[in-house]
Amino acid sequence: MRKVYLDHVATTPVSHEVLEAMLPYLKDAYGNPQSLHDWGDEAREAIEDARGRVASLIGAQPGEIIFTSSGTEANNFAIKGLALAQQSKGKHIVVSAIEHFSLLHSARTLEKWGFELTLVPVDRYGVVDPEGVAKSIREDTILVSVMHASSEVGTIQPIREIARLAKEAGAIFHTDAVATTGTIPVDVKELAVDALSLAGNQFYGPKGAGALWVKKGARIIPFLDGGVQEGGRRAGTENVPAIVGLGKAAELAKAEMESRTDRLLALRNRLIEGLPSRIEHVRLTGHPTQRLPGNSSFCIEFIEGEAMLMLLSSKGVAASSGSACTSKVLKASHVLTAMGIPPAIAQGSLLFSFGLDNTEEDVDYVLEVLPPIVDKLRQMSPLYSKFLKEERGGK
Amino acid sequence: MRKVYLDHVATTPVSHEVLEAMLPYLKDAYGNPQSLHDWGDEAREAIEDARGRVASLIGAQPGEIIFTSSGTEANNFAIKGLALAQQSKGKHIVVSAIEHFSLLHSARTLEKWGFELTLVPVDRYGVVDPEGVAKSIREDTILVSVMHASSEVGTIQPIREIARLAKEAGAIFHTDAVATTGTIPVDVKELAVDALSLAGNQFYGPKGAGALWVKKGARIIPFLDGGVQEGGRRAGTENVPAIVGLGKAAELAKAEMESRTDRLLALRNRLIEGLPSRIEHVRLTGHPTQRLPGNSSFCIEFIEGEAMLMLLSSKGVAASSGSACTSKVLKASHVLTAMGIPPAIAQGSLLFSFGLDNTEEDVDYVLEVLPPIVDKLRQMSPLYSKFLKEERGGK
Amino acid sequence: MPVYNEKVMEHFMNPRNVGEIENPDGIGEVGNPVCGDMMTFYIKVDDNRLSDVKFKTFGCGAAIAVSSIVSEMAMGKTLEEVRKITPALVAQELEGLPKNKYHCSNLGAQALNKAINNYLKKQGKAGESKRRRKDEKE
Amino acid sequence: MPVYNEKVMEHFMNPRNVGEIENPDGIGEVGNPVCGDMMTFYIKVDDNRLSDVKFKTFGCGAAIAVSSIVSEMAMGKTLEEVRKITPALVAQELEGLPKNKYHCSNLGAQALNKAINNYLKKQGKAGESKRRRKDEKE
Ligand SMILES: Cc1ncc(COP(=O)(O)O)c(C=O)c1O
Ligand SMILES: Cc1ncc(COP(=O)(O)O)c(C=O)c1O
Repeated sequence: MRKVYLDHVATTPVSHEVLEAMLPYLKDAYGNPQSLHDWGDEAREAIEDARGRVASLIGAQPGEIIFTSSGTEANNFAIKGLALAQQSKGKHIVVSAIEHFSLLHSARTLEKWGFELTLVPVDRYGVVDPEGVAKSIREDTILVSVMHASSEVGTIQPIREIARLAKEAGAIFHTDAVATTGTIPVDVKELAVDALSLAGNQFYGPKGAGALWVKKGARIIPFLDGGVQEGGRRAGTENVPAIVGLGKAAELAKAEMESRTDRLLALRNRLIEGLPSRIEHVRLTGHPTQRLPGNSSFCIEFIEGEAMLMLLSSKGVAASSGSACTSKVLKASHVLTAMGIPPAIAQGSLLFSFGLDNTEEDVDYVLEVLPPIVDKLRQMSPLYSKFLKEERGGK
Repeated sequence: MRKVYLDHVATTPVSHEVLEAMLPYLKDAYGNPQSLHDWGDEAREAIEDARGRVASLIGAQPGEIIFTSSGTEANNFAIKGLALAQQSKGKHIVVSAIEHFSLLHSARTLEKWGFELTLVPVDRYGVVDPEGVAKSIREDTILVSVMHASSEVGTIQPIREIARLAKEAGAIFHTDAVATTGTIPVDVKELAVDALSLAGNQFYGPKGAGALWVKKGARIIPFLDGGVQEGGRRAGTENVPAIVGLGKAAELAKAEMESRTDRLLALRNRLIEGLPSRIEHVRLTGHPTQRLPGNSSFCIEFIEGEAMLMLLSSKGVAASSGSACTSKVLKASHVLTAMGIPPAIAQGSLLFSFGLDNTEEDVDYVLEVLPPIVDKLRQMSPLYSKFLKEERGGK
Repeated sequence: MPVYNEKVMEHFMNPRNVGEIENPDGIGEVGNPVCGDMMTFYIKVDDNRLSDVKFKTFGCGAAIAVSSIVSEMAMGKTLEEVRKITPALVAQELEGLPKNKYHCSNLGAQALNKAINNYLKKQGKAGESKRRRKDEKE
Repeated sequence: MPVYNEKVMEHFMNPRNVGEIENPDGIGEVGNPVCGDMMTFYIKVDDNRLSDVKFKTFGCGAAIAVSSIVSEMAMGKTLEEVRKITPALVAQELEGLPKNKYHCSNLGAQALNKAINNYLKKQGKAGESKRRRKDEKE
């Protein structure tokens, strides 16, 4: 059976070159970067090299990069660390309603610690209105965080403008760029942000390495307490192989970004254009043009996402969904909800996310296997029969 | 030149079998365990397998294991998460004076959050007195944490007894078993603890995977907020390859523990017995018998640790030291200090930690190269010339 | 490690008794799309037995598998026997469900029960109206 | 990426002028083992120039390399020239030191200065006692 992986938002494969770069550090070069001997020197050199590569990808200084274990840790660190460092100035923070849970729930934890939180809404395309952010900012607002793009619906936010307004109002500005870094151009100076989260497993690096970039001079309270690794800002033995992999992935992403984007766009557009002619009652979610190159997210009406995923999986196709049933907590995606998509329709969420391993044939295969799946489930769906009866009745 | 790695406390190499077990998850099996398709199923199966192996190593239930990115994260999570979950009962915590910084500094952070902290002293062998712990416990003590063993001086603590006293007094008991798990028998039921930290890179697993064991029913507040991974207790995409590696390392450690201990003990004892006959004014630090099998830690009088490490390194030997000069913050090891070792002597700290890759020849090599190094530095040392003059004067 | 076991998967992939019954003796609808799952059961009753059971389900794999097995478990049974199909029995018949999907087995049993209630209510009414017609004749 | 550069390593591995001078003209001791490093410089002065410099150092690699280079920088210089050996110059001569080791370059310059002060103080006293002897003769 054909196997087609279209779930690159969940995680990308590790590219061959990245694994090759990592392997020495899983074998003989096993030293701890803090050690004072050859093994330590070798490991230290490797992570400083990687730091340079990651910095170069986002237009930053190497000394501003703090390696973390994941995007989730980078977001926890950013939100908690920046807020705690600023709390003498105020205790109000502003984040968008569609942030990743690692950011949103960190903000909720701050609420438990006595901070106040304002969520900024999005429009039906998932776009955060810069003026909406500006209006949310108060005298005591210390921190604003808006993601660079949502991996779920692909919408890219006008970060530069939001950052400018936030900073004019005297707040620190953080952006979660986990979904964008390594995929589209991310330059901290161009975006004019103060802090930025990224993660390697979103762009062909390994799981286990992310980073928080914090602008030189910005204060942050460490999240992981302990040793003096990462300039005293993030304790714990450095995950050398994963950091090396992240560095290599950053280097490759920088070199190949344009050609990658072209490939992804072609695939994504082929699907976005092909699907509506084969399946009725499909909506594209997210912004039609301001979206991640590999992202094609839909709501297929009258049926539910998990069931679609299972039937797709039986045909060898891997995708994802923001339906309530696919989430462990059985709630429909807060992103779709915030975009005003009615719950019954959000249940039909289906997300195909492309990567460099995909081909046009993969798209065509989806276009071939998905319609009968949708058909089968609609034949089973009481919502669909009601719809048909009403339609017939209406005519 | 001969290369001899005697810094296994810093990190162990990844064993060949462990790397073999990890590789598929760095290649084709790159799925995210949360995904609903074959790639996800495969990854989920792999981490649940690993969970079983880790649980089996420490006599726990798989559902009680929470994977983390490191020992440092496990300690931060334990101390902060357990204390925050109990704070309605009281705000006093008790930890030993020789805890690893990841634990000690987490406790210091709790102080900033309004908790009170009592440090329990150790004797000159680095042993925590159970009665000392019992005396520190107050009405409002909610949490006691004492490490299972110090990797720095090797002393193994009477955890079972300390845990019993702590729990009789109504406190939750956590132990940092990062230095012991996988090296000596660790059984959560025998130790009768409530929570326990461990890390794979201490026993031939990879960097990037540790675990916190929390006894079923014990409440803990998540440290990393976000998704519902690890039963909602630890967010972030699971580092599948590293977790698989940790699992394999646990399996191997369990199967080979006795034979490993025998080998390490033989090497360690050869050095501990051989050194004093070749170098004068050497002290063994830590407990003479209740100590980790691979640990031989000394203070070499009149000279400083970093200089010794550098000269050892020039002979191909990797070791470590707790001297002020080897620490980035230029403070002598708090462990040696807590044991009452005078600062000038603590400066001569030198730690050889053995692993499975070492041989008797390695020990003999150290016994051969270390004496001239010590000689050279003593010839340079004003403390040594003073000592010689006083000695001559005294005679 | 698939989320669902083979039995659940088999019912999901090949659900029995999908569809509607024209002029059913009872209809039971539970859930709503806002919560995630929605099931409609149709029954035909002959001689106090379910002579036909059909369903339509909007929902996840578990919801569909539960609907299928419930329809199978109920088919041909007396109303009293069907009343004894508890969520626990449904889950057991499916050889287990993931924890966060237990509620689907409730839905299946509930929908079927509702269909029976609906049948009994109609019966009652039918009985009444029959009686009324009888009365009128008398 | 070694902690120290090659120049530092070279001085650490082969420190110049290690030892003591018997009957030195000046001794300067700074630091103490509690803080980590301790240096003792011995100087011999001829004609206002350091005709010999020796040191003993207890401390880390940087402390030893600093002592070595300071002894080399000072050798043969006039007292005034030696006074101009600042910590910054020492670090520069070593082509850089890790940030947390800068203080070692201070120690080297300080110890040397102390040795000169000690020499001058003795000179003063010696001068005095010479003068006194002269006075006595007169
Ligand atoms: C926008 C965004 N932020 C943060 C994360 C968290 O990343 P991780 O689960 O790898 O820690 C993700 C994960 O996909 C993401 O898409
Ligand atoms: C006793 C103990 N606890 C915790 C840690 C922290 O481990 P890591 O630096 O790998 O996070 C160590 C590290 O060596 C340790 O020895």
